[in-house]
Amino acid sequence: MIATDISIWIAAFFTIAATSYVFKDNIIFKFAEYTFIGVAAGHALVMGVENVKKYGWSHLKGGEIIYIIPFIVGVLLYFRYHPTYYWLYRYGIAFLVGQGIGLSMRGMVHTDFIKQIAATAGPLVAETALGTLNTIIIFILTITSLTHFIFTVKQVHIGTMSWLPKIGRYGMLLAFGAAFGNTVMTRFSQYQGRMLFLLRDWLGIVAP
Amino acid sequence: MGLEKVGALPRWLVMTIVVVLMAIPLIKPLGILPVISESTMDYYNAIDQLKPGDVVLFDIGFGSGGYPTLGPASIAILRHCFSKDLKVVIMATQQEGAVIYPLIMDKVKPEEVYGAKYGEDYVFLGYIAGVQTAMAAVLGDLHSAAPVDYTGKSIDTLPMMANIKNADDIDVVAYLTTAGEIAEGWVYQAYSRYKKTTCGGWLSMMTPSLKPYYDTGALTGMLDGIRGAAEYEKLIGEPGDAMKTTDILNLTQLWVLILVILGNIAFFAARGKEVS
Amino acid sequence: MYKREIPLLITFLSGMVAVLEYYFPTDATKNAFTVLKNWGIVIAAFALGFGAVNLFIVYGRRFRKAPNPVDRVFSIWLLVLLVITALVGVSLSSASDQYQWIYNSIYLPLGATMYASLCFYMTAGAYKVLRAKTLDSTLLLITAFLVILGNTPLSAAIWKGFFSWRMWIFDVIVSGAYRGIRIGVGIGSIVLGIRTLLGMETGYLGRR
Amino acid sequence: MVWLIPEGRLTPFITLILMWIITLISIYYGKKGKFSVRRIPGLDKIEEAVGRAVEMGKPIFDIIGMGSFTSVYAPQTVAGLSVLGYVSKLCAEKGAKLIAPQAAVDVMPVAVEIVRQSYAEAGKLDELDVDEQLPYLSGTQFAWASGIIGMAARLKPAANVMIGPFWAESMMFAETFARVGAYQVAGTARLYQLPFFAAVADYVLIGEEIFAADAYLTKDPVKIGSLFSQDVYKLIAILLSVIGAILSTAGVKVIVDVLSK
Repeated sequence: MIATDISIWIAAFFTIAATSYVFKDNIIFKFAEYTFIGVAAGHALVMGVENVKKYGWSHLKGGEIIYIIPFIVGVLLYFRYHPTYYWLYRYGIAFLVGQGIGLSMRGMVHTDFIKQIAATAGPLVAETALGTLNTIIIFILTITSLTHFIFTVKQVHIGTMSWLPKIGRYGMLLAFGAAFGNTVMTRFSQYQGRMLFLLRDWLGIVAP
Repeated sequence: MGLEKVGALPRWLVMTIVVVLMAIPLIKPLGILPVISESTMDYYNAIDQLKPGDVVLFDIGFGSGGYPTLGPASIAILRHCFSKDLKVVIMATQQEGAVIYPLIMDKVKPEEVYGAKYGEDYVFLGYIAGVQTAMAAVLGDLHSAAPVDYTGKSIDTLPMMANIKNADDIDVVAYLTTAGEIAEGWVYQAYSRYKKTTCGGWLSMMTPSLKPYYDTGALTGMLDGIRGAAEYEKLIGEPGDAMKTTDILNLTQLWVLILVILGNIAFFAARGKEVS
Repeated sequence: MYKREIPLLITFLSGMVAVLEYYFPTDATKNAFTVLKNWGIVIAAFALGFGAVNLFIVYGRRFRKAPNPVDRVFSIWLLVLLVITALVGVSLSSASDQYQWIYNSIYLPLGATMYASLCFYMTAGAYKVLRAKTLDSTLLLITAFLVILGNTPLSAAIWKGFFSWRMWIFDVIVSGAYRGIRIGVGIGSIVLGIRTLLGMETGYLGRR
Repeated sequence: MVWLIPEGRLTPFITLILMWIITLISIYYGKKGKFSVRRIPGLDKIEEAVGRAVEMGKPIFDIIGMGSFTSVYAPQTVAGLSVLGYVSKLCAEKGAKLIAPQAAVDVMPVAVEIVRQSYAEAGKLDELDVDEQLPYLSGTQFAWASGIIGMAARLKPAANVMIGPFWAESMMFAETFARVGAYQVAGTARLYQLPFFAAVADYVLIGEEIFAADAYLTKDPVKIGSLFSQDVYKLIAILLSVIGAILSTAGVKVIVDVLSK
């Protein structure tokens, strides 16, 4: 049974409009894109205001006066657009960039470096023959793809050694093929979700 | 040698066939059940082995872009949690998470289906800005990081939050996201910093670059896009939109394979002609 | 002094506190970091408004100066939507039904469909461009083909081997190659992080 | 607990300290010109692309993506600008027509300056028409993508170089330029977009190769020094893995144990 809710009709219009650029770039799509940008920026603003209220103001109201500092630094961010006092914006950005790097760097050395080496440095022999073969292939691909990214040590790329980065490159291309296959599935499954919306929620052809 | 004409189908026809192939299985479902992969099983087991009253921190780390695939996955995971009488603390590290939450809860219906009450069995903290800063803050000291829930009501008025103060009171961290920064962020904060059992789900295009975390045990479970979502729906025995969407993959992906074959036949036929 | 050196010092200190709290989680470092994390949320919330301000600057100018009238109408439409979304969100809160109505009718369909329609591009790409031209593209094509095949439940129903091939490609080739890539990316991010915390990489301060 | 360091964080802590020290030493010696970056094959392919544009008398595109200097992907935009400098120098010398559409308001003036400098050094400044060759298309993703696709379909370029940060629009670029028959050299460090470039481009620079190209072209000592330190860590990772695997297979788990301290 076809939808009667105006919200569903508007959503259907925008779903079709957002698909139209694929067939031919047109003004309806341009309208959809400008609408998307406006609403998205408005939503970010709303989330910003609510977060400041929920996580800043509630502390201040609770008597924690020290939370006035993030308020001041937060307001200073907007001096970015000021012709002469633009540099005041740097205090907030510096704090966010520093904290962001600190939070990821501290864990990254553990999960992206140490643990990955520990996994590769494990035994090459597994219970089954296939398991052993797989472990050896994983080991070779990890080592060779690493050699591919060595740029200042020339010996790795000369003579017989140069086979290592070559194998590494082939391994990565095979892996990118798998990633490409999964990306095809990602984009299709996203649009198929929209097709489900159009045929079920909008036109009512498909049973709920 | 008219074989190269095989590669000359007009562009609009190729795309229109895609639309048609998407509609057919929706009207007449093929109903082929997906095979369960190990990573989805691990995600499921991480939650299934919890006892009633255990706490799950669930992060809605996606927005409209991920909704068609990760929406159904969230519904399946939350249904699983409520069916086991777990306490669920929901938060959002992606801006749109705050407005995705009601869409998910309309489908899960915790009150009607599972008798779960807001404030006693589940709570929604809303969107918290700062990505990894938000994760580290909530895990470090939840009441200080998020003193109020998404409606602005103080956390202390919610009974369940009395004994959920920080990471030590959380048993499993489960998240779904479309952003690499969020997927990696939970590995660095929930697993590396606070040693939590962490399960991550994302779009399948992200799986290759995040699989090393699952392989080395940083992530206990992993949901690989719509495939993972459909498998999870099958595991909890409640077929939903993920299974319907996966059903369509059968025709559209085969059409892509046919096109790759036709394209290459035409390519080699044309090259054969040039050579001779 | 306070234009560059103090912001760089803030970057270094806020990064260091995060690293210290990870390796020396004493009560002192934890309590200090808790306050800084909560500040970080507030400052990040303030930064959410940048998008809206940028749009007002760019599209405000385009509305005044753009030669073709369509651009001007779309520019003003974008800003009007931004303001409406922000007003409804801030005054009635993002948890209100009216705000949810705006999201369900406009933002959700556009955000969900805009990127999903790339599946049509990928179809055209697979047909017109995915060729076994060079060794590189042939390798990539092999795994892409097998993964797409393995991703469809129908193929697994016909012969379980398609599914186990697809899983083998992911469990061995993807795991091996991407472990090397992940180590490389990890190392790159850590070194870039060290340079940024020490003030050798200052792009984020903005150029003036 | 070892001096307050929790279980399993001693090795990461020592590793991080060593990384700070080795990185600083490498940058110090980098400034003394002790290291050099090898010329990655990608740069030869770019030279081939410019040669093809000259032969066919058709333009060559150079797209550096829509990233800005304040985004977390700024290093990739900087790498794209270095390659733009290289491509514009080759175009000025060999007389190929360069088209470099722009998307980021803060990056555009820097790009124009780089191209103008290359043409000035080759004494061909009069041949450069900045408005036509470096147009500002748009800051919004799909308007930027459809703008470039329109130009590509109209101009039918002989070649296309895409180095920098790219998002979902990478698929649209790669597919359109391939369909128009352009010889493509593409590279990005955003992992999710690499499969498209690898599938469609004639040559792909994988991930950090774009930073190696940047360091090679600019000869920047800090970049070369830090690239050397990264190579040291990769070699350490390889050595530990190889020795560890051999010992573990023989039943001696010392490396794995130390790494999990």
